[in-house]
Amino acid sequence: MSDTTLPPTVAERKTGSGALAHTIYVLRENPVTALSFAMFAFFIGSALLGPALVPYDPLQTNAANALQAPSWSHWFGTDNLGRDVFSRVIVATRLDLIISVSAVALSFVIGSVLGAVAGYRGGWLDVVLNRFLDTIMAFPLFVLAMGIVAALGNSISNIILATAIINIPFYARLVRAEVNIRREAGFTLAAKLAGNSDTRVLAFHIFPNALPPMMVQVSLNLGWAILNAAGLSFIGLGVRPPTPEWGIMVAEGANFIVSGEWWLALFPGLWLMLAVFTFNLMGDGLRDIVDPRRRT
Amino acid sequence: MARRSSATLNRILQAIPVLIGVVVISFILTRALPGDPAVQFAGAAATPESIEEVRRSLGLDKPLPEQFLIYVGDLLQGDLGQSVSTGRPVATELASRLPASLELTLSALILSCLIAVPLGVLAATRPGTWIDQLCRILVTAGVSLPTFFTGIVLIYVFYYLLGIAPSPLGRLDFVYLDPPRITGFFLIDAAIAGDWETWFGALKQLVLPATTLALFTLAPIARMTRAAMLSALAADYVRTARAAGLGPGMVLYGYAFRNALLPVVTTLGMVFSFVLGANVLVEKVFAWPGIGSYAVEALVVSDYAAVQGFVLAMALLFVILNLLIDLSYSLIDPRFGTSSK
Amino acid sequence: MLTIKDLKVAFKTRRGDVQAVKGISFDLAKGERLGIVGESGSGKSVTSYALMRILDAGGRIKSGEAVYDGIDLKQAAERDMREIRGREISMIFQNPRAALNPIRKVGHQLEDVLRQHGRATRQNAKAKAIEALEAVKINEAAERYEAYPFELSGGMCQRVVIAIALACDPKLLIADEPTTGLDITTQKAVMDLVDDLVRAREMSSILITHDLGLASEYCDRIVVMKDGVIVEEGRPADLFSNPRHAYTRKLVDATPRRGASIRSLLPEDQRAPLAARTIGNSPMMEVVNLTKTYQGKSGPVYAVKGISFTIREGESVGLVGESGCGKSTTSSMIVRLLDPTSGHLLFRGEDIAKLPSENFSRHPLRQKIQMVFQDATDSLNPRHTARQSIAEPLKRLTGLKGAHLGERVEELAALTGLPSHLLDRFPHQLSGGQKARVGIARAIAPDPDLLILDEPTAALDVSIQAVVLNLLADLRARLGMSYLFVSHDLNVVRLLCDHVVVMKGGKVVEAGAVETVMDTPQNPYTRELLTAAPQAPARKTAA
Amino acid sequence: ASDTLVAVTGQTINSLDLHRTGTNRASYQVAINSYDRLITFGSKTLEDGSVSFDYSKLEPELAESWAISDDGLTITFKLKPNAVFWDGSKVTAEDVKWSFDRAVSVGGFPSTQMKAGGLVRPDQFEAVDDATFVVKLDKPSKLSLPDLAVPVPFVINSKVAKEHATADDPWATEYLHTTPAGSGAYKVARWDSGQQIVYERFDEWAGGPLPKVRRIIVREVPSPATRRALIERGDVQVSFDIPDKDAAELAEKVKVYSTPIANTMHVVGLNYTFEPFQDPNVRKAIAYAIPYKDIFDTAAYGRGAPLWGGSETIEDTSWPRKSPYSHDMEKAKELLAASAYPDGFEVPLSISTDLASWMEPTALLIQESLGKLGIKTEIEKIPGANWRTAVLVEKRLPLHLENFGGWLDTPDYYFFWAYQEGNLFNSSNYRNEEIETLTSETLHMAQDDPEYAPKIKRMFEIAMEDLPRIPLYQPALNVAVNSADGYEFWFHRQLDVRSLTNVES
Ligand SMILES: Nc1ncnc2c1ncn2[C@@H]1O[C@H](COP(=O)(O)OP(=O)(O)OP(=O)(O)O)[C@@H](O)[C@H]1O
Ligand SMILES: Nc1ncnc2c1ncn2[C@@H]1O[C@H](COP(=O)(O)OP(=O)(O)OP(=O)(O)O)[C@@H](O)[C@H]1O
Ligand SMILES: [Mg+2]
Ligand SMILES: [Mg+2]
Repeated sequence: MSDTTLPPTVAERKTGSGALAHTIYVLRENPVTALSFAMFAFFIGSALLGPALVPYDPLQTNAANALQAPSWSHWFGTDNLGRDVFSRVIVATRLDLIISVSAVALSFVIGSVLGAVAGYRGGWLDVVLNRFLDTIMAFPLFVLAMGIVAALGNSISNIILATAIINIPFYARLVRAEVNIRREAGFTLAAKLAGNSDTRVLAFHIFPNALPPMMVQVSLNLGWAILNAAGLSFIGLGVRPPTPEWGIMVAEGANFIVSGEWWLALFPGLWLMLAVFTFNLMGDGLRDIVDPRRRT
Repeated sequence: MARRSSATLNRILQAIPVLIGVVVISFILTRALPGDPAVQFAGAAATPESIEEVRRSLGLDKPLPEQFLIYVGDLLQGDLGQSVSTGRPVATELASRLPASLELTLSALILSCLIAVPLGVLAATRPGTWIDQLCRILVTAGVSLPTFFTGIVLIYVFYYLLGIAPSPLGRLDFVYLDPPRITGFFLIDAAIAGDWETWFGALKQLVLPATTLALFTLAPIARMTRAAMLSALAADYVRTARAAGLGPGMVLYGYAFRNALLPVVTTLGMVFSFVLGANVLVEKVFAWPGIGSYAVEALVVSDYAAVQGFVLAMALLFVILNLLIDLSYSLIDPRFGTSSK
Repeated sequence: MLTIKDLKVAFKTRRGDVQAVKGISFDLAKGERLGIVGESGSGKSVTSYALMRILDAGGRIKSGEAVYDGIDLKQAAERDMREIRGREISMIFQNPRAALNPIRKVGHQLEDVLRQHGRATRQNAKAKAIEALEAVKINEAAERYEAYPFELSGGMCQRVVIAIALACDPKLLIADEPTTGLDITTQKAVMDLVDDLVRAREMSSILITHDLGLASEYCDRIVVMKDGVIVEEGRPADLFSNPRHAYTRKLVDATPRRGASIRSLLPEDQRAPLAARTIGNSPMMEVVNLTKTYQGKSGPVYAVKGISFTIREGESVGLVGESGCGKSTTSSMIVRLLDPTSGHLLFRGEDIAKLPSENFSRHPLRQKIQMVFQDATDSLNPRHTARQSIAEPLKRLTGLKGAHLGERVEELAALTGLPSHLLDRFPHQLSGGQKARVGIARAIAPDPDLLILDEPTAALDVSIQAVVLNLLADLRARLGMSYLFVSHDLNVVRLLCDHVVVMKGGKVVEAGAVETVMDTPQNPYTRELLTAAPQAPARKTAA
Repeated sequence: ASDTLVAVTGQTINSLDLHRTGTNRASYQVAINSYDRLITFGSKTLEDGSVSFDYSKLEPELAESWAISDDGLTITFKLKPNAVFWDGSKVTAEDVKWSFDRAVSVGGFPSTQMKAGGLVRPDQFEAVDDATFVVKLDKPSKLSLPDLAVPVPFVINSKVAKEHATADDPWATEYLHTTPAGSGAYKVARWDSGQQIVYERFDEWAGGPLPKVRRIIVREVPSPATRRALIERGDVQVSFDIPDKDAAELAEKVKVYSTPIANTMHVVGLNYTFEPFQDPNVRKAIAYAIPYKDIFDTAAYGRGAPLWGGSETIEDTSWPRKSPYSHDMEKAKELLAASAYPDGFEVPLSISTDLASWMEPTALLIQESLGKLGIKTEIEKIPGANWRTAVLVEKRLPLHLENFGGWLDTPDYYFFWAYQEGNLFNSSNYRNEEIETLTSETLHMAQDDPEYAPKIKRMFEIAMEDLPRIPLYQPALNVAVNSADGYEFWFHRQLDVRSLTNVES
């Protein structure tokens, strides 16, 4: 490391240090990450355009055409009411993404606020929060979600709420730890010296630094949220019929596997798996993107 | 030693507010459940009077705070109440079902560790290579499937199509008799009784459900092992060990791995409580007589005492689990309970 | 005994191959003590790792030769290398605490090595390990055998590391900055110990350091490295008193030493005369009976036990003492980041100790008292560019906005010698010296009257330290600020300060004008500090 | 053949004592297999060759014979002399009295069921001597004797039970809950709640011909897919109450019995408290809009019996009977146009989570079809625990699916529960003065009474006109049997294991 300053190198000028360039760099560096982002784009695409593009009305029943195996006219076959499984799978993308993204967003926000305040203030606040989180964690999480949905009714918003609640401890813990180690960091003190109030220091200086590890958590939770909804469907607490949703389709289709109508569960299952898979694999990439230290 | 035991005692004290919280929340949650247990249990063709009578006999006619006080009072005497749907004390019921769940969960975790930990170590020693990526994709695929789906597919393939697996009928096929109950764990009880045929029978029944759960837990364990191993391998003391000429096995396992174990143990604890939750679904698929399926049944029929008992049992288990983790921590890490950790 | 010829080492990285060592050659005779000096990143460590073949993944010896005692280290099988490591050549590292396995008893770590090399059996391993601990003069060796690293002090940890390195009687010891992170008095004890052991066992040694004083004191011959090549070598006396290569000269000049002036640390062509400054008589900051007591887990910790001193307008006061004596605590209280337990802080007569630190960020005086932190890396928000970091206090404290703000930032960058194209980089994209400049620019941005500098150069190379110290001296003259300069290095304090306060255990043991204290120390502790510091060689031609 | 037989079911047995509060329906099988009643129904062979109970035939079980007094108010039973309990003690009239007293005293479902036969108070029962037992009725009823053949009035070993009775628990419910004490064909060798019940044959059984199989295991397997795999692979011999779909498909591989359940209908309930349903045109429009055939094919896979498209004229008193409605969208539109709601309205369509297997496809098809009329429905899935409360107790669901079945196989009995105001299964809050009187008149009237048939026909007419319940189809009870034989259908929809036999495959 020399003290003489180098003029910007050619390479630097070409790629720049903008966020977009950095994202492209992260994607290019790791093929698995790139793949996961491509798949994510595909899911977003189906969520946005899917309903307009699918060949059949996902709700249209046709008793005469029930339980048809996959064919050219019905790529993924038809279900017990003769509805087109392919259309249902694609149309379900939007709802599933909404469920997982809003559940995660909700727990992200609540967990961040709780964790950040407790981690920064410390003291009794911290103790109280920790006990509270312990209490939530002491419930078997899936059963807690079941209980909440059962108690409040199985609407989409309650499924989201239940999923969010069981995920809050993960975020709060993470943020608490990340904030705590930076509470006395040099740049925190420097921010105070620069005239920032405690709230500003916390919100604009400390908290953003917790983002990279949180991105990994977010990606894992996006997947869990969908699985959670699927599990609730299996117990009978999923979204209301006839709304297409992967979890409910897999849960209902699962009972048809042994009788040979494998496509009912397989295709929604495959989509669900791909989505969870995509979310999980995206984690490291997301982290690298929000981490300026990864910029070169 | 004094330091460790005081740290452990501290942990136990910390658990008390958690347990109180669990008691309160589970009480509120059950009361918020829809459905009227009195109607449910008055049975078919019940008249309004008989429903009222059932309500009275269940103590549900009293105001909520009073119900809560009665519940807490019973609880303090070790009485978890009586499940209305099974008519048996919740405590007995849980005691008979808990070993089934634990046996399944533990077998799944052991299986998962046996696969995930070496995978994680393998990936950590070759970061960035195709082996690393393959491990990542493999374990992520495992966690991407809903457990009930995996379970049914496994049954379909290994039992229905191939006929390799035994019939998915719970813990033991009916050709065997339950081993004499000592621990409630069939594998252990059968081994104690020296009844290897039953032992093998119980093992066969365990394979599919345990695999289902294990697939689900590979990812967190493997990921954490990899991360922890990576940072341990990059640590100065590993360099010192290598510079001192220690063999690669000693460096990898005696030095790096033992240090990496700490975060892995923490993850294991989390995964364990996670799996206990996921059990609910797997037990349903495999007709496994564990507490997960008990809880679902109870929840569906608003069986207050049973749900509360289940939640409380799980919370206790969670607290014990944390104590065990602390204990293993204090065994692995001499710094446990000091400020340097 | 060791011959290195044209050794080249390269690392595979995201941005292609990095040539860390670009062809170096030297020999080492039996019993010789070789020193390798050079700035950070010059390839010192990589050279030694290459010899031991313990390079990180991605690192590899590209070409050249390294022959030890007839064995080709480059070609030897991994199994043979394992025999060589520890038994023939061994190493000690910087940061001794991290170099030991935190969860294994130190005795067992010693045994691992002894048994690996067949120096001990299961039965006698313990005895041998205790023996090895005794050899490094650890008192109560038998008890220490059972200790974990976290139960030992830094100095003791380094002794254990040395014991491990010497357990199997190697012929060559490589010490890679063995004393960074240790107190100056501990440093001396450790270095003396190593030296005694090496001499007693007639071993060869290689000491890697960036401290020329240390090298000249403990080495027979020195090679100077820069950017992966050796630029010069020779006996310490010759090399330092008469350096031939410009880089060596720069290095020697930059090392603070008795009798040097602050400008003489810089290369000759950069020694512009210092602007004059005036020291007022009126006190700017009066520290009166300041105490701080922390509520620790095991009872109260008395970090600062009632200290008093005064900083006058325009004056620079040095605060020195060993690690843990309360320097940082004191400076945190003065800069109002920490509330004192008792005592007064009179800033131009106003007692600011009464204002709670939480609200001080909105107090008008906030602008007047600023601070430069010890660790430049830690003190810059990793998510903010240099520009954002410097602009932050301007926005908050002076209310500058838009174009004015941009101008002012550029101006500050120019003032601190930071090229403006670096302003949009993130901290990790800056070198240590550049980060230090950002830190200083940020601190002087709101035009403070009192600047507290908490070991601002501790993490920097000597030549960068020289530049930073000069920058501080220039700024002081131009902006008329007062400094409270915290350091553990008396030689540095002497260069910059007018007045010095020596602390020990939370108390002031000696205070006075710099020259007086340094030349005629009254307190034994001050004397100890002064003698423990290795004496850097002076150039004959030094100004 | 082995002397063990394994049956699987998706239901859970939660008690061994039918009289206990909270005992679920699946548990009734214990009362059937392990206890005896005085009398039982006979059997008949149906057209498809399967065996079913015969409501018209009463046969002895514990009673050797019985006689009804001329005024119809006293029934005298003579007990079989060789009837013994499992502990070897004789079955006495005292035991019968204690058991009947218990059934009318414990309250809840057993008492309600006893009441249907006019059995209300303990003083109606008298043990004249060890072998003679007398039942006195307040008024003669055709339902009294059949009501003694349902699972409820089973005979308990009162000596054993009394030993375990306490002041708090005079009927020994705690004890009998887990430990049956009966004289039935099968002793309970073992019961693992939530897992299995193991029956062991009682060799001295006097109630009927000695069963062939010594040991019968009934395993609970919640997952229908798993149950299907098990029966198909022949690892179990009986899979009880399988889904219609499996029944349709398994029929090719194993023997499947699908018996339309006596006196039971799946219906659409139209709640009269919901304003639009007070309009007869709306009700009829809905009745014409329902795609009956599609529902029968997709929800029931053609199992059971259709209940639509019947003739307008009512010739007989058989029940359930086809309604005169069928799927006709034109007619439906006309009717709705003629109603006060020509543009339709919005209404939730409620179904139960527990019964989703038939309710959900049915609801979806109805939803779609009503949508075409302009009637917007949102499907509301109500958890099992809440379902009874909402649909039967509070009767607050405007549009819902329902499936009452009467144990006593007479139309008046069905009408009593489902069409008379205030009764539990009248989930539509329906009230019609004529129905009220007709039901009361016919309920106890003998079926061969000349007035009976005309009154019943009139009731049918009104019900089809007023349409508080639109019949869909008569569901079937499906049982798959692999390497076993002797299955008999019973109105109580429980597995009677006594007749089962193993067959060498
Ligand atoms: N694992 C690695 N991958 C890539 N480059 C590396 C790696 N290790 C070292 N280098 C590079 O090799 C060069 C020499 O590093 P080395 O550690 O030998 O420096 P040093 O002289 O020991 O410095 P210091 O005084 O800071 O310890 C540096 O430029 C560094 O960036
Ligand atoms: N938050 C705290 N809680 C308890 N004790 C503390 C705390 N901060 C510092 N101390 C203790 O106060 C004493 C003085 O610490 P301080 O950081 O001021 O030392 P220092 O002179 O700056 O040392 P160094 O040269 O290592 O930076 C030390 O013994 C330290 O352990
Ligand atoms: Mg180095
Ligand atoms: Mg300090």
